[in-house]
Amino acid sequence: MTVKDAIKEVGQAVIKDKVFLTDLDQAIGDGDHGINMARGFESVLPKIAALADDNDVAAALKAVGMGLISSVGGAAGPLYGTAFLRAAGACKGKTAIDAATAKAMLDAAIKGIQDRGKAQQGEKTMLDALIPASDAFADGIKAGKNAVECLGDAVQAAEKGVEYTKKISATKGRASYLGERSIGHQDPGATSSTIMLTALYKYLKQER
Amino acid sequence: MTVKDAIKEVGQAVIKDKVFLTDLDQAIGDGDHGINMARGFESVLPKIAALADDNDVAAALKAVGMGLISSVGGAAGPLYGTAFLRAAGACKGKTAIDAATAKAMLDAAIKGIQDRGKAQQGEKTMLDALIPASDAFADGIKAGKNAVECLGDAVQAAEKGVEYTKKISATKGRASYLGERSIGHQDPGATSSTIMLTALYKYLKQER
Amino acid sequence: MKKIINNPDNVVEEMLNGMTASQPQYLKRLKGFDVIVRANKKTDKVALVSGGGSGHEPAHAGYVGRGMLDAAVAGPVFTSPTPDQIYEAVKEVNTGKGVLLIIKNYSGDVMNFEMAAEMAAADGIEVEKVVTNDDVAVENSTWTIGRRGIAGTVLVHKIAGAKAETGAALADVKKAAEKVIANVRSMGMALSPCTVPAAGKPSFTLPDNQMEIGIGIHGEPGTHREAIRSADEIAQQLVDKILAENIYNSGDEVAVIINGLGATPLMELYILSHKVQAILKEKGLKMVKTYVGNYMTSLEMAGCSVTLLKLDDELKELLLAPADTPALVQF
Amino acid sequence: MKKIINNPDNVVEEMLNGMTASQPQYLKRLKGFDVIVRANKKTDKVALVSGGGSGHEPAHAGYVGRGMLDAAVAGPVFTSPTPDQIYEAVKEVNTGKGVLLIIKNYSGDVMNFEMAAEMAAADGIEVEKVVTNDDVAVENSTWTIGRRGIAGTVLVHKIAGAKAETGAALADVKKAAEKVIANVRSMGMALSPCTVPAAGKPSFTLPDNQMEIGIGIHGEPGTHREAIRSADEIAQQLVDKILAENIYNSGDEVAVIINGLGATPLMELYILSHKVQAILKEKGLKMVKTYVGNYMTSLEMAGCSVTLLKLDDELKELLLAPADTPALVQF
Ligand SMILES: Nc1ncnc2c1ncn2[C@@H]1O[C@H](COP(=O)(O)OP(=O)(O)O)[C@@H](O)[C@H]1O
Ligand SMILES: Nc1ncnc2c1ncn2[C@@H]1O[C@H](COP(=O)(O)OP(=O)(O)O)[C@@H](O)[C@H]1O
Ligand SMILES: [Mg+2]
Ligand SMILES: [Mg+2]
Ligand SMILES: [Mg+2]
Ligand SMILES: [Mg+2]
Repeated sequence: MTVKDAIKEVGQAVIKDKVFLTDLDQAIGDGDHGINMARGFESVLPKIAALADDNDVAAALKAVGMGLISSVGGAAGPLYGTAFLRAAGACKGKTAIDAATAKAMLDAAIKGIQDRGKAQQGEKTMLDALIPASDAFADGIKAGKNAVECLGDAVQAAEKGVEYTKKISATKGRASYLGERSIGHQDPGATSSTIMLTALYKYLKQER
Repeated sequence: MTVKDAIKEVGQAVIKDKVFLTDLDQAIGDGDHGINMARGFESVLPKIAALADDNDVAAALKAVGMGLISSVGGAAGPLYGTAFLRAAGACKGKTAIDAATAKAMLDAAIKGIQDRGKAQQGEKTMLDALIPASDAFADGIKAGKNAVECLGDAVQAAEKGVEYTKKISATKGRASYLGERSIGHQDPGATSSTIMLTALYKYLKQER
Repeated sequence: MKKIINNPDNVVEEMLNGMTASQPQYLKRLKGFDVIVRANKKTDKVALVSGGGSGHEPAHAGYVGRGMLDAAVAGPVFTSPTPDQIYEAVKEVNTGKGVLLIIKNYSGDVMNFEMAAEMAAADGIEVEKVVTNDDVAVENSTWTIGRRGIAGTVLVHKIAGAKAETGAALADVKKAAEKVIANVRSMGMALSPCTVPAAGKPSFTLPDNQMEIGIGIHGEPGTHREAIRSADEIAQQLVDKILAENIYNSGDEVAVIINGLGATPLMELYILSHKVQAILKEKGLKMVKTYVGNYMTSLEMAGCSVTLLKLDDELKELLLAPADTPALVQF
Repeated sequence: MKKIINNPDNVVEEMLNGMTASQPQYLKRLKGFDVIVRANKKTDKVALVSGGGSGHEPAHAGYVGRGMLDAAVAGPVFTSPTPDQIYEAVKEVNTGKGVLLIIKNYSGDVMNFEMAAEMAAADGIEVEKVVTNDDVAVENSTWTIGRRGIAGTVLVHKIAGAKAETGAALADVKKAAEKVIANVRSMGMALSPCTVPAAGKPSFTLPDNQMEIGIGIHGEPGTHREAIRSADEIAQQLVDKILAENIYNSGDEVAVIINGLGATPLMELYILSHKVQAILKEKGLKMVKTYVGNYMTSLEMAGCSVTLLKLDDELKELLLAPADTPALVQF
């Protein structure tokens, strides 16, 4: 169980769903979200593979953040880039990540996305997956679950969040230009967030 | 039986086949022959209707020629315009047209087309309808037929000429750019010539 | 997908090299970056940097040259460039008089340009930014991200560029740009979608008898679709929406862009312009200059937008000032 | 047929009025005729008249202005104008120094312009003509009507126009035009057909994986069709055919047009130009100037043509001379 492998799994999951994410973005955006994210992780993964095998989680996440910022572009680049940088900041010096740290990282990422993008929950963005995920994670901690179990709950909440994005109209991001016409379509960014959380969860569960 | 009515029949026949002629020109040209000819006769017919009822054939044909020149454009405008002007020249002062005069008019028209367009028979143009028509007309005269009978023979020869244009490749006009690819398609100009001769024949036969 | 391209993943790279190879008298490329700068040595003036996703050609690199931009940063097709690219452009063109970033109002563009501005500011470079948002198809409210930047952006390049060329200070160049932004509005429609090369299929489908109204420039659907209408009705519809902004009054002098989205024949743009001019004249507006052509496109989308800019004396003089760029030359 | 038009029968009329309404500083219309002349008073020089069918915008009226044409005559879409229209244009722009007719080599154009020349000559106006025939897709032989005139015609307008502006005599302006014609060659291809408004349906159909090579500018099919290839291969194919004319030698200075046929995004033209420049450089040619854009179109056809002009000192100077027209401005 290494941070490098975890990132690899996450990146490959995103790349695998390139066409799916692009199709979602064609419906309510400009049809590039999958292309953007895949370009980002294709650029990031070799850099991660080249890192030292010291399992420095913060260093690896920072490399992901910097890499995404300089390769993704669009809205997702600065948002996910900032999210990874902030998550890195929240785990500086740690090699093993417990549930509390993981929750702090997730919240730092969400705060980073909100600092950059000025969006709230309910605006049909990636936050509609990530904030419910964080809430579920918190509930899991309260219920005494471990980090991986909490993440499992978070994934389920994120999936529900994606479903919820179908019901609302967008007020941030490109889909907001569609107004009511965006209703009925799930948000590409909420979907990619969920794909990443899911890939991480699957990796951690099987490694455990 | 008046020259004004005859021209009206001829013009209306061309207008009626606007789409057909355009389709033929789309296959091997630039898809405007029917549009051009219809525009020409739509502009000419009111002018002819406004002429005096003195059955001055030359004056009427001259008006057609001038009118076509200033309304058709493209290749067909100068060619048919010149043809009508020359035909007018060949019947100056006549009100009744006998077979010999008719033949002279047809040949003057053909000469006009050749002076302007520098084409010979066999180049996949209107001449491939008109020259055989003239030849058949001559045979008719030799056989002692009257003008209308000769014209009937001319129409049949023109129709054969149109069929023949399917077998050859064009060396004049826009279709020449297609080279061998023009084979298999009938020439729009040969077709419009035949439509005019046919309309004239039908009118004269029924009036007789 | 029918396109004259080699590899969907290389279109921006090859396009940028094609631009500099074709127009070396105007343009050169910043080595290793998707940044086009003026071929001529930078002059001692405020520098203008614009850019955004590719696919809007001639925007943005086509407007690099005397009287307009100093650098254009090209992102992937319809995707904002990344901060490091923009940062390099800023560093390259800065002469110490400061740099103005001209950004179209899209979340991605704003965020990436802002991050670049932060990076440049950390180096001590004076950087200001303006955000164009001329598209009246989109509601402007505090709850949304506001209107989009579309073809009106070209007039910001033109006028702020002319201002910078006079030797004006950064604050004044920015003020001129903001005055344009406050007074320019656009509205667009499309007859057909476009295909992002890497996506390989059209961004939407539109029945043969329908058009999209309120289209953006990224292949995104418009605000609504309806049965296709005549050029005169389209002109009326687009202009009405612009005039409803209530910033144009009888007697005002205006500049107009009749913009093609990429696949619209100039014949159609002139037919549209015919009616637009008539409506504006009727309204008492005085057309100082009309641009008709492909100024801000959306790949091979068929459609158009109409842009209206209200002029005052300063804007008029700057609008009519000379420009010498690949896509816009005027004496 | 999806077009921004009102009535297929009025497209030329409304387009011409749209042009003059949009660009009154450049253009005015000869009342009652489909003739566009310079807005400014005619100057005391040899006058240049061109024209042809409509649908090739910006050709031909887009090139009316200082340094290029004095009048353009517009026929119906893809149909040569009639002699009376051309005759009016000649009478209007003649200042006594003579008029040069620039005709593209199509039977219809040649015949109608010749008839107009005869009419003007009968009035005692000195009229000369040149016939452009740059399209190498079409075989030139004594048995056919010879090559077609396509985008290379724009360089004849440019260079003969600049020559006339120097005050040269009619014979010398004609000689310059003929020198261009002798040294200019073009070759085109299409990805999709176009639709003449009055016809209402596409001029041909082309399967999704095919392209037409050797296309003209009137929606007529090309010389052959084949599987669609990469931009680099298309560039090679078009340029090879031009170079096979054997008039361009290592060390020669040349002008290039990378021409869009109407619906081709500028991005694709630059990608094509990228390879064209590389091939020409490899061949030892020196590119003095490259024009990239829609210069001679075929309505909304997607496709392109490449034009190459070999320059000598005179042609180079005239090519680089200023021009100020709606479609081509250079300092
Ligand atoms: N202000 C914002 N805050 C949070 N997420 C946002 C914001 N704007 C856009 N997004 C997310 O970004 C996604 C789109 O990303 P992408 O398609 O890569 O960028 P772009 O919209 O620039 O083309 C949206 O689906 C949405 O989830
Ligand atoms: N040089 C010529 N001599 C005789 N007929 C010709 C010549 N060139 C063209 N044509 C005729 O003109 C017809 C095409 O006319 P039209 O389509 O109206 O003009 P354009 O070719 O200019 O579009 C051809 O089908 C052919 O019969
Ligand atoms: Mg997107
Ligand atoms: Mg034709
Ligand atoms: Mg995007
Ligand atoms: Mg024609």
